[in-house]
Amino acid sequence: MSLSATHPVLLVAVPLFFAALCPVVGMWKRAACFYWALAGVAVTGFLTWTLIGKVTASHALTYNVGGWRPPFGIQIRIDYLGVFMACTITGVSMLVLVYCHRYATHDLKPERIPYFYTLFLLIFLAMIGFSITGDIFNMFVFMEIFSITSYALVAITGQKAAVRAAFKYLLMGATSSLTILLAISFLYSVTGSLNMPDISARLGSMRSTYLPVAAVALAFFVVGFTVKAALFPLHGWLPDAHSMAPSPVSAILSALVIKMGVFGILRIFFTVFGRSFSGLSASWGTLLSVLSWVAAIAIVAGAALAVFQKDLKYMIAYSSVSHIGYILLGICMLSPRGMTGGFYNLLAHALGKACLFLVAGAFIYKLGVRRISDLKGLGRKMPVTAGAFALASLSIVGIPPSAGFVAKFYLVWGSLQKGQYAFVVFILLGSLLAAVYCFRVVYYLFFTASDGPAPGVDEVPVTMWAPCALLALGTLFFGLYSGLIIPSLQTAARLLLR
Amino acid sequence: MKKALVLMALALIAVVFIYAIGKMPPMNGKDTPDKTHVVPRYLEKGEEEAGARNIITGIILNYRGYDTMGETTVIFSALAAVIALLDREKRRRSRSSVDASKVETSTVVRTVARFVLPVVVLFAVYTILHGEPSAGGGFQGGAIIGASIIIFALVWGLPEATDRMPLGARLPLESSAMLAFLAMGVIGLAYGVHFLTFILPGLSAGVAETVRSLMLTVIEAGIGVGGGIIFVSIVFAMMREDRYELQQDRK
Amino acid sequence: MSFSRIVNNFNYVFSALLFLMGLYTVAVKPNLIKKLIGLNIMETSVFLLIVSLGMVGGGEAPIVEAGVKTANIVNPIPQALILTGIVVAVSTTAVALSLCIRIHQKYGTLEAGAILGREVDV
Amino acid sequence: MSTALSVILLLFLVTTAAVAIKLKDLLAAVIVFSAYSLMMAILWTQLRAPDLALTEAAVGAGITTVLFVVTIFKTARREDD
Repeated sequence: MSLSATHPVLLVAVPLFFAALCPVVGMWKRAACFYWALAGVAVTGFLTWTLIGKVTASHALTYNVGGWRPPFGIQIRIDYLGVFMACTITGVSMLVLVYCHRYATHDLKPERIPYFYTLFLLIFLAMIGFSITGDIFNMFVFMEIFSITSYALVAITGQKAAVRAAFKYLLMGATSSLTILLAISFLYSVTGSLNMPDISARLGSMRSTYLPVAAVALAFFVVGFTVKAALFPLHGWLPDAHSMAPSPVSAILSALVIKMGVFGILRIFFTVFGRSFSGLSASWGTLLSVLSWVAAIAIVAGAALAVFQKDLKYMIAYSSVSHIGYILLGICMLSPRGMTGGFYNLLAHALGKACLFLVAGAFIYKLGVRRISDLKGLGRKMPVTAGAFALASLSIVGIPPSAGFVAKFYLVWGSLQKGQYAFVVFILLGSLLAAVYCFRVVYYLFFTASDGPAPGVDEVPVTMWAPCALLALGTLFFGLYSGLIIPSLQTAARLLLR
Repeated sequence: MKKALVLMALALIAVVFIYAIGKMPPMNGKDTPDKTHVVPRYLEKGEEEAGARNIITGIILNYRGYDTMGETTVIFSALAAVIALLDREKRRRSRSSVDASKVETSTVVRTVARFVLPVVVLFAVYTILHGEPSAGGGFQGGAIIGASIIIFALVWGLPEATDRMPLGARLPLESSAMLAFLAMGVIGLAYGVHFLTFILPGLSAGVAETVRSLMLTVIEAGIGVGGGIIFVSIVFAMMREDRYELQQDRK
Repeated sequence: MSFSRIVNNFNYVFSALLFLMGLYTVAVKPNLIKKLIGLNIMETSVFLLIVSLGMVGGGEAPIVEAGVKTANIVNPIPQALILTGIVVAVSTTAVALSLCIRIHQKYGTLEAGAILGREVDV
Repeated sequence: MSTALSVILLLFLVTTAAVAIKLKDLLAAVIVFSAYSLMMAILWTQLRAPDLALTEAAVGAGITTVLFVVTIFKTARREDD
C-alpha cells in the first residue's frame, strides 16, 4: 500500500473529506457521526502508518501540491519529526475519539453532536497538515484552523466558565496568530520566499543590512509560538481553557494542540533559520540561552502551581505548563541527546496527559466531582480508570520504567553533557514537585476510605475505560521498549542540527 | 498598574517594530528581494501556466491552491464553531429581536430592496465567473451573495428567509467549496499527476486548457456558493434569539 | 539614513501605528466588543504592511494586459496571501462574536472586569 | 499625487481607528469601523490591489459589520466606564 507514500497530501485530504460531509451525515442520522469520524481518523491513521517506512528510508518525503516545484508552489515535506508528530496525533486522537462516544452523548446537547465531531475532524486534519507542510504560510493557515476549532471546542458545552475561558483563549490565540503573520511578512520582505528550505537558503545569501529584519521576525515567531505553546510567563490562557473544556477536548488540547506551538518553534529554528545562519549567531545564542532558562523556570513554576490546585483538572492543566518547559528545554540544548529527550517527552506527555484528562473526565462523568479531595476511595470503585491514572502519573513524574523516565533521562544526560548542572537541578525539582501533585491524587484514590456513601458508583463504560487503559499502557510500553523510537528520534535531531 | 505594564510592553514592541521597518526593503522599490525571486515567473508565465490573466486568481487557485483549500476549511471551521456555540435556527419559527418588534419595515426599504437585490445577485455571479480576466473571484462573489440574502432576512424577517432558504438545502451546500477542491484534486490523482494539478496528461494542448478552465470554474463556483451560504448560516444562527421563538410555524 | 528610510516607508509606519493602537485596545479596553474591534484593526494593519512591501512605484495591478511590462506590475503574492488573511480575520471575528453572545447570556455583561476577573465557579 | 492621496487615506484610517476605539456607543463605534474598512478598500486600490479592495468592501465593511451589529443588538449597546 504505497498510496500515501506517493501522495502524502491524502493525510490532509482524507480527513477533510470526512469533515466536510460530517454535518450531512449528522442531518441523516446523528448517531452515525461518531462512526463517520472514527472511520475518518482510522483511514488517516492507516495512511500515516504506511508512510513511516518510506520516510525512514529516504529521510524526508517531499510532494509538490499541484505539481509546482518548491519556491513556486506549496511543498509538503515530511521528515522524521513530521511523521513522528503525525503518528502521535493519529494515535492519541483515535483513542480520545473512542472515549468521546459516550462522553459526548452525556455532556452535549444532541443537536451539537454532529458539529462536535466535525470540529474534531477539523482540528485533527489541521494538526496533521501543520506538521507535514513545508510552506510557512500554509503552516499559518493550518494553525488558524486548529486555533479556531479549539476556541469553539472549549466552549461547546456552553457552561458559564467555559465560555469565559474560551474567549480569553481566543484573544490570546488570535493576537499570537497575528504576531506570527507579522513575522511571516517581515521574513517575506527580505527573502521573497515562503518555502521553508528556500527561505533558509535565501537567508544565507542575504544582504547583511537586512539581518535585523530577520532577527525581529525570529523574535516575533518565538513570541507567537510560545503563546500557542503556553510557555510559562505567557501561559495565562491555558489553565482556564484546558480545565473548563469537556475532558476529551482537554485531552486533545493538552496532549496535542500546545505541542503544535513547540513544533512551530522547531520548524522556525531548524528548518527556516537553521544553525548555519551565521549572520545571526550572536543574537541566536542569546535567544537560545534566554529561552532555555525560561523553559527551566517554566518546569518548576508550572509544577509548583500545580501543587497548590484543589481542582483536579486545573492541576493537570498546570502540569502541562511544566511539561512544555521540559520539551523546550530539550530543544534549546541543541544536542542530539537533549533534543531526543525533548521529543520523547513530547510523546510521553501526549500519552500521559491525555490519559490523565480522560480519567478526570471519567470521574466527572460518574460523580460530577472535580475537587481532588472528593476523590476519596474511588480506586476501589473504579479500579481500571484509577489504575490508569496511577500508571500515567508514573510517566508524568518520570519514574522508571515509564516513557517519562526515558525522556527525563535523556534530558538530564544532555544537560550533563553540556555542563549545565543548573538545568539538572531544575529537571529533578520539577519531577519532585510532580511526584507531590500526582501522588497526592493517587493517595486519595487508593489509600483513603470514602467518607460519604456514594451508592451505585462503578466502572465507566468500556469505550471510556479502554482508551484510558490503553494510553496508560502506552506510557509503560514506550518506557520499556524505548529502543523502538529513540534511534529514529536521534536521527531526527541530527538531521535538524545538520 | 496593569495599564502601565501594558504601555511598557507596547513601547517595547513599538521600538522593535520601528527598528525593523527602518531596515526593511524600501517601498516602491523594483529590485527588492520579494520582487526578484519568485514573482518574475508568476508575472511572465502566469497567464500561460496557471490559466488566468488575473495573476492573483492564478496564484490562489493554481500555484497556491492548497492554501485556498485551507482557507475554505478555515471558514467552514468558523461555521462549525458558530453552530456548535449558538445552534441552528428553526425553520419559520426563529426570530430576531427586530422581527419581534412591532414596528413594520417601511415600504421604501422593501421597494428598494426588491429592486436592488436581483442586481446585487447578478453582480455577484459576474464577480464569481469573471475572476479569471479581472478582479474578483469565488470568495468575493460569495460574500456578495451572502450579503444579499442577509439583507433579505433583515427586510422580510428571519422566518421568511429561513422558509426560502431552508436548512435542508443550505447544509449540504456549505461544504461545497471543500468538496469542489477535493473532487478537482482527485481528478489529478486519477490521471497520475499531483493533487490539484489542472493540466492533465494525455490530452492535447487545446483540450487540456479547456479542461483546466472548466475545473477552475468549478472551484470558483464551489467557493462562491459555499462561502456565501456559510455567511448566511452564520448570520442566521447569530440573529435568532431563543426568547422570540414562535411556538408554531408562521405560514 | 535609517530615519529617511522610515519617512519614505510611510505605509509601514502607519501600519505599525495601527498595530499598536489595536494591541492597546485588545489589552486595555474592558469591553469585549471593543477588544474585537481592536483585533480587527490589528489584523488590517498587518495586511497593510505586507501588501505595501509588494508595491511598485507607478506600478500596475497584477492583471496581465497587452502592452504592460511585467517589471511594472506590483507583487501579487502578498495580495494572494492577504485574501486568505481576510477570510481568516472574518472567521475569527465570527467565532469571537458568538462567544460574546453566549457570555452576555451567562454573565449579563460584556465588561472584562466583571467577566474575566471572576473566580472560577465550579 | 497618488502619494498625497495615500497619505490622506492613511491619516483618515488612523483617525477612524482612534474614533472607533474611543467611542462609548458601540453601535457608533462599529459604524465608524466599517468606514475604516471602506477607507482600507480605497487604499487597496491605491496599492494596486483591486481583488483585495473588492474583498475588503464585501467582507470587511459588509459581513464583519453585519456580524458586529447583530451581536450588539443581542447584547449591550453601551460600553461602561
